[in-house]
Amino acid sequence: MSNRLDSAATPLLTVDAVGKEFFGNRVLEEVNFSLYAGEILGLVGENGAGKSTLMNILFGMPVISQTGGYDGRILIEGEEVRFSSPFDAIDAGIGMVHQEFSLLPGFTATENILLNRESTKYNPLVEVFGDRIKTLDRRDMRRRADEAISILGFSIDPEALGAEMPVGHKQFTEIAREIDRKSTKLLVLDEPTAVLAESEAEILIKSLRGLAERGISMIFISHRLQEVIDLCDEIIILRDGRVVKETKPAETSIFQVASLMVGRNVEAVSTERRLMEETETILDVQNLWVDMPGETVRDVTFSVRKGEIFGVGGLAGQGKLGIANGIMGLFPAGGNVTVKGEPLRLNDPALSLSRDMAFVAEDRRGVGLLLDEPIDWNIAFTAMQVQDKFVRKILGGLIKWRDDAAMREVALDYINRLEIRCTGHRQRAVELSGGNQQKVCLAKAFVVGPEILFVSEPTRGIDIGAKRLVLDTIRQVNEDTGATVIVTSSELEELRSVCDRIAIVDSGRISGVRDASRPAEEFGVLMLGESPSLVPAAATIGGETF
Amino acid sequence: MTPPVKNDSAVHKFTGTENVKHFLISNSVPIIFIALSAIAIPISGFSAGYLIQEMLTRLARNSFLVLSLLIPIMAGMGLNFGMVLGAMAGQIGLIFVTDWAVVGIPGMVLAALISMPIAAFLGFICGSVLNKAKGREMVTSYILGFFINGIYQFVVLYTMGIRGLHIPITNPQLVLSRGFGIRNAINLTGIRRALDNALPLTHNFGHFTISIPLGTYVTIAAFCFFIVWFRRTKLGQDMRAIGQDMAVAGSAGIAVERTRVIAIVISTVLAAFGQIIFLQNIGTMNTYNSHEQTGMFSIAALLIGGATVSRASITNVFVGVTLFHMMFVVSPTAGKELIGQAQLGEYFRVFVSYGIIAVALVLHAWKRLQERERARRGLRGE
Amino acid sequence: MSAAPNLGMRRLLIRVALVAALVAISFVMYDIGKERNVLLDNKSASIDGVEYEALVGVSIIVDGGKKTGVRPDARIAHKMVGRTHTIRLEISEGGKSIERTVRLTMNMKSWMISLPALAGGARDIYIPRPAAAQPLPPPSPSGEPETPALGDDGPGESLMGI
Amino acid sequence: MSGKFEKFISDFGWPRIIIALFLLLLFASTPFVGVKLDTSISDTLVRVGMNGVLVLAMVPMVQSGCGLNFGLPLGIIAGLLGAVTSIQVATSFDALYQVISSGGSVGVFASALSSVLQSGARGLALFGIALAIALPCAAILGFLYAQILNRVKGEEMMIATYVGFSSVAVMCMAWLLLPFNSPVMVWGYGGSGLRTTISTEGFWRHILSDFGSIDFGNFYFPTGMFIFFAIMVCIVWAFFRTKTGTAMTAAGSNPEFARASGIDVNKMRTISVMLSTVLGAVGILVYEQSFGFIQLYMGPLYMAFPAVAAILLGGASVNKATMANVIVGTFLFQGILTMTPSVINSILKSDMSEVIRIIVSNGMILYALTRKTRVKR
Repeated sequence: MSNRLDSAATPLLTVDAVGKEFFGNRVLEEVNFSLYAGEILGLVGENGAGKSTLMNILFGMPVISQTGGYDGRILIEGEEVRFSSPFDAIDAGIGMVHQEFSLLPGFTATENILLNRESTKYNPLVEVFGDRIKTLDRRDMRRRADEAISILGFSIDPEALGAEMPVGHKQFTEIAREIDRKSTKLLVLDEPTAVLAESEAEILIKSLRGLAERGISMIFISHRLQEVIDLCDEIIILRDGRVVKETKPAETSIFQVASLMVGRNVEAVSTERRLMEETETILDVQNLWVDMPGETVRDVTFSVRKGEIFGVGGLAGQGKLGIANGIMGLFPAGGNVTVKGEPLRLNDPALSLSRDMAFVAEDRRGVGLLLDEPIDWNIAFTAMQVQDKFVRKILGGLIKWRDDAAMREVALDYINRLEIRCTGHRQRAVELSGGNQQKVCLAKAFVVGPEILFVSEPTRGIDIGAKRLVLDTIRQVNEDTGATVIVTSSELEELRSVCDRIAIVDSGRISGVRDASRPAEEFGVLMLGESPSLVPAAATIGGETF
Repeated sequence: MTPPVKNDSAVHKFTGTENVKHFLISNSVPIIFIALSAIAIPISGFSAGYLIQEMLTRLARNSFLVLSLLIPIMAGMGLNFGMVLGAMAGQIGLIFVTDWAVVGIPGMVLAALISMPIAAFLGFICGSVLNKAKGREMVTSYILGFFINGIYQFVVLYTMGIRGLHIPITNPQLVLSRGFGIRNAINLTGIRRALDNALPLTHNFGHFTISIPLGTYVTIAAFCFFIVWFRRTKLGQDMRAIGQDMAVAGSAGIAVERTRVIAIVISTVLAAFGQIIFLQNIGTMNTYNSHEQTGMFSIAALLIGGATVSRASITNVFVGVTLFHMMFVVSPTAGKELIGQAQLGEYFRVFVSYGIIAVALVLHAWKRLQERERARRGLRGE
Repeated sequence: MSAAPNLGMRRLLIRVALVAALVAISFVMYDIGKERNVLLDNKSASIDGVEYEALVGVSIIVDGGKKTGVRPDARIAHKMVGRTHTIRLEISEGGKSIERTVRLTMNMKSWMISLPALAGGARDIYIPRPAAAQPLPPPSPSGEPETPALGDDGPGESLMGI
Repeated sequence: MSGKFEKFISDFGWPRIIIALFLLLLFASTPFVGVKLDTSISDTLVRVGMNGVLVLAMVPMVQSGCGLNFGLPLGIIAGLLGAVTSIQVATSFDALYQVISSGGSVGVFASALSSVLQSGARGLALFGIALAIALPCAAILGFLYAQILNRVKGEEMMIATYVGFSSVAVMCMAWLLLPFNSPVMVWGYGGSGLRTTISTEGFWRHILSDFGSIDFGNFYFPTGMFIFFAIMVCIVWAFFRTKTGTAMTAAGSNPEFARASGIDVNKMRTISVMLSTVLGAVGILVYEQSFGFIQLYMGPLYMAFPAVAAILLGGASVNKATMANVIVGTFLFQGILTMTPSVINSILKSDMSEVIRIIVSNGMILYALTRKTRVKR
């Protein structure tokens, strides 16, 4: 199927020693691979492994050029190209199908497929007012749409409106749009099957294979390893920005790919594993569902012991972040949650906060901070609102006067305790670096003096140095105050280095809870939603026997 | 080649009752106004002939202006409160034409030709300002209307007519007694009803005769064809795309900002022509007031016709103008009959004009909030 | 819209031509639509040395309009739109009638047509309009406020008139 | 030194500096154009006092993220209702006083009130009554207005404008129908429905302005009104230093943050709208006691725009406003409003000032609307 063998043909795409650095944070390093016409390349890797950055480079996204460009070379059919905008990439024949749909709800499938490439009829006014005055040739547009749909092999009603299409059809319409673009030689698909049902995914795989036979080569990014193995000619496994392995489906197995994706030698810093004695349960969750966009929790049951650091891991979009948000009442949720023995009514943020729970949100700039206000406001705010701290009661509590002096004091206290680099307690949060902003969010939670502390994605978008400090602070608080901490993170290594037990969430359910000391591969398998039976009895993985 | 697989999930068809319910909801506003007029007409005691004649003249007078609102709505820029700019340009054209005493249809065409570059320029300014205030187009165009009105008054009230200055207005009836600045009330004798009487058609139904301003209706029909044709051009399609989702249109390579400016320029120029047709029907122009009301009454009329901030059709225009002006004619007398206060009817119709816009804006914003809610839930694949 | 260079040039020419056409149209419109208040004078006048007597019992029809009598030494004003017009003189006694087409030029400043000269077939029938006797302005609508009615604070008060 | 100067410029903002210099120029040029400096200063101060509270009414809604309150006429209507009712009360109790003095017996409360109304404290009592009626009306109207605004987040300003306009139109009908019969207010011939402008002479005219006013030569300083304005500013300033005030500021600055900290964002917005409407009611009463007339019917229609322009001129943005913005903005805006007619007209011999006012005030609002509201880095 792949014409890799006839070495005479120059590869359609060659990626030669490509690397990328974001503000001193090495994201991609020495990536090499080549792709021939009509070949499908599978690209797999954990979140943050650099997949999307690689695609952004390939597609000439402005975010790359704005942050200092990339090193290394990209060759299309042998000559080097440097795309300054997505339109250059499109002209060079690269089509991109993003995960979130870019369809116009009010346009029919035909109009969506031919967006900005509609076939038009000439009329004399064009000489005066330019080409855009040409009238649309609906019949020809319908013909082109039918042709693209037939190539796809999945019959979509060309007159159906974007908004009324079932999810699967939307995905196919987007692909049809790229196919209609005559110049498309390389199609990049970013998790196309993530939202599809099993049956639709199979149909998509079949039609993609049909496309390959017509000479269109593809880069297929997916977390469903089974699909990658079935469809792709080549598989590239990325980890921490480096190509860890380039294999063919025949030479490998799902299990091996998963372990390579996840299995990373743990940094030496993981402290000795302390033995958690069986203390009483402080938080018990039964059949929790949370309606959070992109992070739906369907049915989660787990319990957390007092004083424990409990980790929640899993791939993006599987629902791990939904748990903390649901319990804190920020998104519509249901099921029964008992805190310190008493049931907690959900969907009421104030009530959750009043039950001595605190939450460091994953979306720092969006939810975690008042960017326009100074640091002391940010740190003292939640405590003030929930526990009337930093407030002087006047006229017997009728008026609660904001005590700026107390706020300044607590802010300065946490500034040196957490080493927040800033020009003073009145500096606005927006002017702080990512790491310092996260420390302010942590301080905001610590001030409440919670018994249960939820921390989501503590180290996202922070430089390496600050990551270590943030994790140590969390462990420090747990040891000093005995507070139970629930850390949600997509960085498996961090969870293993900080937590006592880790629960893995896959497609809205907990696929398993393991002690943090278990080998990384075990978590990898849980993450990928493969049934544990896949783990061969005595397989050797990366030198460790099971 | 793998044979195309017939997919099973047929798209959900609307059942009968749902269709009727949908129709009622989306046209709730016109239905209310039909009911309102049905009550008010008998009370007001106007004869059928008078009402029909009144409606015909007012339809001719206002339709062009209301139609000029369609294009910005199609491009997703909401109700173009900045159409006042076009009205001002039209009035400047009329001032020159009256000064030069050019009469009849040639006078109107000349006024239109003079106002076209002015309206295009003002439309360009309005478009670029709106591009800076994305998401807040309507309030910005509203305030821009006042701002440009200030400049318009500066130009018309203080520069026109001064001997030395570049804008020579010699006709004494136009200039204020103090030697410069244009009078507030100008008599457009030259082009009064020029277009209306271009193709005079009177028809008598038994006991009353109706004169139909055919010339204007032909112009309006031409404008409707232009809109229908324009919707089928590539530019029209681009505007529809931008109206739906600017980000998606932009990523497909459509020049979003440029297209939005073009939409506003077209709408402003057409508003200028509309104002000329409007004033030739009325016969007199008050230089400093008549353009202010045009924006608000046209938008109120369009909304009464069942249009919304994001979707408007030609039928909405005609239904809206008829219902709005029916209410406008009938309510003062109905008010007098009911409570003996003609003034009450006057204020009632002002309330209805403002009220309908407020209601339409609230409904639009509320529905959009809910759609975003439902879309988010839909995305989760419930 | 990446038009090839020559296509661009062609388009540019067409657009310039269009703008020129628009300007031309506006001039034509001005020309056709210009309304002039022409005075028809029935006093004895001497043009180029030739003496023309005032006509007695004459009535005029302009462009087939209605007939109006002009007494000798009297003068009537008539609105004329556009350039060319036909003036028909009918003298009651003697039944003589003369018809003549008159072309008003664009930039004629002040013109008054001397009927006797017209009747006498003179070549130049225009005599300077007496500066003093400006035609009285058409009655301006009564009661319009001298200075514009600007609301105290708001940009405009009147809401009723549409 | 220059660093500090730059900081002052960037804080104060270029538009404000340009207009401040323009205003200074106007004041400086008064002697040359035959305009008396002291009268113009006192005119400006009077107008600052008159409009101050109306501009202050903008702050709560801007802070809570509801945007500029183009629906101010709603508050103004409540104020007018209070003003008109207070005059009605005065007339009926005066009539009652005639009855008492001619020996008729009347309830204790009624006679006490009517006697108070005859005494020196008549003005203050009536102003008090006007406030007492206006505030609850404003609170109720504000509450209903808030329910609408909470359903249309993101498009508040345009909807506020037209809710304000339609409520003014409704009140026009109400003025015709409400059963007021005090001869001072009712149309002469018809006998039903209120006049368009009603003089507050003999009721509470200049009640605040004349209190301890300094008046020598033709310089008049309405100390009472400024004290009242200062009190209102302190109240609002204090409110924003309380716990609820802080929560409201957070709700405006980042609603998601506020929600995550257990704040009911909608409740905060409702409080801010009610506060804004109440301040609007108080503001119009202050305005009318100094202006001397109550303007009904279409009077309040465009009253929101000068207040919005003033606070923006003071440096407020669409989601942040401070007391300094109110004071600086009112002074600058009213300064221009009073100075341009006298100075410019005498220079150019024409009434150009009206046009300049329209251009400056709407220009300011446009400038603010086209500013990106992303967080200033």
